[in-house]
Amino acid sequence: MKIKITTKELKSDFAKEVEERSGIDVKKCYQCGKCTAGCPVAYEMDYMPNQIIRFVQIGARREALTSRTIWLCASCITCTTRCPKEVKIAELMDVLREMSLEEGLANPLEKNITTFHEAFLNSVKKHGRISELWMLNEYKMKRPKTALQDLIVGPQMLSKGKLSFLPHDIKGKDAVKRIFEKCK
Amino acid sequence: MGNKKIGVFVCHCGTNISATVDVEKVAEETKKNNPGVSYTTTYKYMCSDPGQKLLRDKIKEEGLDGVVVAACSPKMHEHTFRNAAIKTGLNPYHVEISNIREQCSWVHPEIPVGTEKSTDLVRMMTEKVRKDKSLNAIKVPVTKRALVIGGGIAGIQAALDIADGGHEVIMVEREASIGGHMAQLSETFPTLDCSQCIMTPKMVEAAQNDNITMHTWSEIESVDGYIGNFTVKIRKKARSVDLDLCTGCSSCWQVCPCSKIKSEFDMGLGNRTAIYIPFPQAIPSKPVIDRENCILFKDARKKNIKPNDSKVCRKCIDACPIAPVKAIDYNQEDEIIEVKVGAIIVATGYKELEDGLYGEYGGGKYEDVITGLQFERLASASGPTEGVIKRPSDGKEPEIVVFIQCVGSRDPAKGCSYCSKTCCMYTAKHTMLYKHKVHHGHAFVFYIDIRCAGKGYEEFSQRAIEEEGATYLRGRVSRVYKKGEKLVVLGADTLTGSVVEIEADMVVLASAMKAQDDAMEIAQKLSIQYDKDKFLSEIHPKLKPVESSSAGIFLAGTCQGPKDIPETVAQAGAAASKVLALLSSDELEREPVVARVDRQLPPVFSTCIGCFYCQKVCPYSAIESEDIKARDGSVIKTVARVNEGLCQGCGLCAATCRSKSIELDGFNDEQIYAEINAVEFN
Amino acid sequence: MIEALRKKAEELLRSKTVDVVYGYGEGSVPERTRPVFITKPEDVNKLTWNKYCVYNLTTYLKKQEARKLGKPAIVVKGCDAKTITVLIKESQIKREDIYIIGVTCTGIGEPPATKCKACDVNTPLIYDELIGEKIENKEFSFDERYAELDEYEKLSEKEKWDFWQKQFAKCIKCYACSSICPLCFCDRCIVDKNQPQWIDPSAHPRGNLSWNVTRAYHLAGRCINCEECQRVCPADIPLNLLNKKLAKETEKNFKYRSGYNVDDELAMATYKEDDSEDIFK
Amino acid sequence: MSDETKFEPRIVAFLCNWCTYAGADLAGTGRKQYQANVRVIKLPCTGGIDPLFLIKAFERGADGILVSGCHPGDCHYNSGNYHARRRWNVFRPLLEFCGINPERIQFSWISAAEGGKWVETINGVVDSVRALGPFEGYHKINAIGPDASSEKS
Amino acid sequence: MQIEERTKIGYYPGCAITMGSSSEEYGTSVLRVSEEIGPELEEIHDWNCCGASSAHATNHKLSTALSIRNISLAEQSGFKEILAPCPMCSQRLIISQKDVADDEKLKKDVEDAIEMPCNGDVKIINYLELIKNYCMDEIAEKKKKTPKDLKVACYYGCLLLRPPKVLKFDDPENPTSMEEIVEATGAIPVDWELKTNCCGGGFTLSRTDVVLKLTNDILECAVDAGADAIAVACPMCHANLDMRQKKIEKEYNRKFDIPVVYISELIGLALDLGPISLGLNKHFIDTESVVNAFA
Repeated sequence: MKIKITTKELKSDFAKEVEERSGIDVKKCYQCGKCTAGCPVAYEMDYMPNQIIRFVQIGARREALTSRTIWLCASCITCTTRCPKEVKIAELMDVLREMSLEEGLANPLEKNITTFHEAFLNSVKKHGRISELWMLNEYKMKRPKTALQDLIVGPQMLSKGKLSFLPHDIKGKDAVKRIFEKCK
Repeated sequence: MGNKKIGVFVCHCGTNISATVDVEKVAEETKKNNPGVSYTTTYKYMCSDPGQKLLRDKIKEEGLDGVVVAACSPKMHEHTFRNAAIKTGLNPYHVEISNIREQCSWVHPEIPVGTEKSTDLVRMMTEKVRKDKSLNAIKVPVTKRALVIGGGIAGIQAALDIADGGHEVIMVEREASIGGHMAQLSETFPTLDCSQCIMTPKMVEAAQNDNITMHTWSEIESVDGYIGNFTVKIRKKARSVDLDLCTGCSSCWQVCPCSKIKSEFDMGLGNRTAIYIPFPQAIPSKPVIDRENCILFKDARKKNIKPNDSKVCRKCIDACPIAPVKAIDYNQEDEIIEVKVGAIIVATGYKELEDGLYGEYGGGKYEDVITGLQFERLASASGPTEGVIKRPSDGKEPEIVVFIQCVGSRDPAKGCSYCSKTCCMYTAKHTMLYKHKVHHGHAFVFYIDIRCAGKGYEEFSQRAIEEEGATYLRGRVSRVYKKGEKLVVLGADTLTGSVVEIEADMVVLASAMKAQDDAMEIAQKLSIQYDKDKFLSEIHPKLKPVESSSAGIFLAGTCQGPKDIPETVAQAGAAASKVLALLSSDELEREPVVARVDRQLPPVFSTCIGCFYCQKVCPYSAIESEDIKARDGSVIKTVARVNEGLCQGCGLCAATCRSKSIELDGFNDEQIYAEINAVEFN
Repeated sequence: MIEALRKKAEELLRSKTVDVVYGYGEGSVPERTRPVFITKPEDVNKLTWNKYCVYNLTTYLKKQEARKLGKPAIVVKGCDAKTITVLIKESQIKREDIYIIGVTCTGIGEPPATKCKACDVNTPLIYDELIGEKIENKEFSFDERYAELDEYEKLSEKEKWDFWQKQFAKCIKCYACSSICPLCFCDRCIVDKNQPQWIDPSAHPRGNLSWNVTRAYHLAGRCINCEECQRVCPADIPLNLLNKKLAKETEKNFKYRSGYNVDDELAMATYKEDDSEDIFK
Repeated sequence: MSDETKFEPRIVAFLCNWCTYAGADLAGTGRKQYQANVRVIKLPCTGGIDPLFLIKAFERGADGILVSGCHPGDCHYNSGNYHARRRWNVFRPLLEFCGINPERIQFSWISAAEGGKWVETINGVVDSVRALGPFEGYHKINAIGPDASSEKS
Repeated sequence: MQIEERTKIGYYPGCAITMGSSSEEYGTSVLRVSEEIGPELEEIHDWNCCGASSAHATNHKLSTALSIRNISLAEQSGFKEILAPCPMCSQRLIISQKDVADDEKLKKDVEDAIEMPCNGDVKIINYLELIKNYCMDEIAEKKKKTPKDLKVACYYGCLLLRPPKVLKFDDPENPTSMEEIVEATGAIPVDWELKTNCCGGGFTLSRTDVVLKLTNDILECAVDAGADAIAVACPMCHANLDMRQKKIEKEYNRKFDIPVVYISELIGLALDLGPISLGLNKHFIDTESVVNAFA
């Protein structure tokens, strides 16, 4: 990877943008790596969590926003909990995901994850609550390769009455829909 | 002493010795096989209070007149056990240490091997003890005056502390003014207070202190003598200005036509005249003529005439208002003065690495690649730009400044393996000074590690990053090259694994602190040691950090190794307190390990035949000749004699003497013979 | 030449310039000479000079008996004269306290002594009066000077050891070597020191090795190669080989030749920072 | 020492107090292991080592000797090691001339900071002397005549 | 302990634990236990999904608005406290409440989106807090059964504890609340190391592989510590440990067969409430051993 810094390119300051959106002072991070050390999913990531912060620090926008790491973050917040410099790393990941989606940079390799979020929110948008079966349905349609994954669990859930065929519509579902509209 | 009663005490040192040496067996074998050994024991920690008590008790109870302690290196506790012996009335030089820890138990893991070697080592020492003689400490008088070499912050602090303690101090500074590097700095970390604001008062204080005699523009010519009694020759270089007459009125340097000489004080970023004071706050604030560059002196050299006979330019002397005798004397010559002092503090400071070493950063080729000290001058309100950050090439305000750390530090390939210790902090400071002066500017710092150990230091460097917004990139810069008006810096950020290329306006190198070019010369003049990097060596890195390898000579400041101002001041204070302790007594006691020329009954008088090889090899001129005279005053024989005060006990004379008429107390012939004789391999 | 010598001796004695003249006298047979000490001008005819004048008379400068005779004039060949330079350097005599009668020499002994083969001091380098026609001193190369060592240096380690053990085995510790040596002037030789006894005084191989090595080492940078030790050794031990070996090393390592220049610093009492480091690790 | 394979060389080391002795201490502090065949005799300076000491050590049965001090320029006494260097520069060839293998007398400069070099040097001396085998020539002459350790005083 | 407030606790079940959802037994047992020992829970009218990970991972404002709508509804109903047994919900509600409190603009935007004001004075509590604050005496009082030598590994997961500075519940590295409750039921909490580790949570569908690895570590640790059962207070944790357990066993070739029970179910068993009324029949891993321990 190559990062080029010239007087011109300094004008778009990625770090500042992230800081403004998140209220998180990424400059504080001194790259000790404790976040990475405690991250349960780090082993699956393309960049370590501390590297993602590093990208933000030095303005490597593309590297940060196209990383798989931001999607693989499970939001367990272990990193934030233990960070010696009180950098809210997990919360930073939320902001980066948001920016990544906005800019259409979400890494296609983690499409499963983004699709799941999409399906989940679509369900909420439609019904006000999650209708697990329909949400699942949408997700599996969009990610057909995962269809067979839960072949055993699914029917068992049904048989235990754990998946309702009826969507849980709430009365204020229109209000919820408006929330979605206003929060675009 | 016929048959000594020798006691052998074998230390377990916890398990440091006993884990790999069967200490009981060592004691047992020693008792069994050494007829003179009347008592042996082992103890967990001989150096502990109970251990020492055991030693004292047994010396008394058993009537021991010789002791071997088999324990750690004599460098650790020889002193301890000899002192314990003194308390019992036993002369301490009947106590010897057998080193069975550093040179046995710690290096030989197998018990039988370690035990056998220990037994041998103890036997050798036992035999030496058998031949040990009582020695008495030598008393030498103390000259109650100190010499401080170097007039930087270390020298000034040390001189002030000693002067405040009531003793005379002679300070020697080779530059025209005291102040050293600290006077060049703009602000100091971690408080960002102005360096000159805290330095100048100290300089004035030193100048005004009645106990301090200052010799600027002077160097040490030679040092002779020993602790308490040094004789020092000082070369007062020809200043061409009479310090007594000169009032520092500035008339002379204002008229000097040679105004384009690069100022050393401004690190070449500003100019000075040929007759000049290095900086406005100089002390003494009286000028010196730079004879290399002055056109009058150039002319005199060319014509091979006395300078005063040259008529090329006499503007300064004409401008000098002092009458009838002018304060300027072109014909002034170097003067050598001799002073006697009891103690010496070496505070000769450091030198900033010259940028020629790094060809990859331009090797001094690019005007806008500057060193740390140059940046200090740029940022200093009294500097060539009056504190405005302008790049040297075109005076433009730099928008992107790249700071490169570890230039000449941690770089074994360039012959500098150590860490210069201050650069992390001063670079952080530089980024702050820069950002304070150029608000929209961007500071990038390439570092390997950020080492900011010190009170408030970590917070300071984090502040540079968090509050001042300096961008730190982890990696060394590989190359700096010019591209148009810009300097392209090729670096890396290993934290992200990326190559970083920055088009900078100015590059600041955090150049290493190096030993002074002539550090070895001063070390040789003082007979003190220096390390691989030519920094002067302390005698013990932990327990004797300000003592040099020569008694009575102490170290302060960066001549001993890179350090920052607080550390330097602390060390200077420590050195001063050592000097004060030394000067507080009228006479000194020193180890009686000195050489001795034998004396015999007439008609031999001495087996010395007076060939004086000893005198020729003695590094301390401690050998004198003595005429042995008959009653009528006629000389029967001329023989050698040792001056105890000068002898340092190296034994060179003894080994050179063919007839073995000269021996070293504590390591005399019989003692060494006994030790070798006891080697007895089986 | 003899006449010139006698005349000078007489003149010196008469003028009381010196009290005694150390010189060579005729021996019991023509092939021998003996040292004579002339104190009266009328005795100067006892002095002689021929190719059998092998002794290095300077050795008497250390002898109390001779010293008692007063200020000496001393007859020296070029080789012997070097001794005086060393003795001056080593504070044993003062230059002004002796009168040096140098004799030019083209070789002594029959057959000629080894030292004469590469002699570069046919005319002494130091003297007050020169007797005989001045001879232009020759120059020899380093290799020529030490040529006699070649055959021994070529030996294998074991051959060397065996050779010297055989030689030292013959030593009877008579100390003739040190008695005759003009530079063995210690009042008490190291071998006579018994507290401690560094060198075993009895004649057996161990003590003999230590003695002979030490004797040679004590002459390192000092021996002027008069070969007197070897000449007087009753056991015919080639002692001068050891001396010569040390002279070679001293010259090789320190560019120093003993007795040639009174201004040179004594090799073993000085050093140079760039002395050879080869044997140090 | 009848069995050749079991030959353990006997080394006496004469060390200066300031550099090599301290270097050997440093090796200990760093727990650097080395062969135990060495017996150390400490003197203030290598300049104070008389060749007689070496001869005596051989008489006492040493198979090899090490003399070690400060690096040139670093002598605690300024020039002691320079004088020592001169001494050994002539003494070693003399012994060699007498048929003593020069590997049996080794010299080194080891500073107080060179614990590692001490270990290497000692192991080197021990190994090279081991390769030479016992100093039988000297042992043999030691065996003849009175006991070398007998003392008159 | 304020009696009058007992009756006033708003109940926010969230999607996962309502009837007909994947973790309905949690909701069932929570309600059943509160029927028995209080405090009285009243479901918040017309609550909506908090948006969970999917919202906060992709749209902070949306996430906040969805959560705050529920808080505002509760405020309007006059609740002073909300119980959100699902830690995902409780965490989201608490964080959102804090976010709007800290950010005026966000508050305005959110109020605008949900078309309701938000005061922010309702306290959101998780189920462990509820029990610890209101029920410890009652459990002791009304406890009917004591399990025989039932060793339980209390598993907290992430959401109950983190971020600690916001949630301010228990010690984030070594929590003990659940152990205290388990002890109150008469079971024996085991000391084990991974009680605050992440199970992979919402990745159960999208990155099942990650979940399987993380849960395998957790199961191994619990079993190796000698646990007979794992107690949880989170539907996601439960889903991953219970529903995925067979798959984990297959993937990592180790048989665990360890029941994973909700803390509410354990309390219910101690109170001698019927296993079926507590939903214990809904588990994938048979809970009979736990039920029998209380026999």
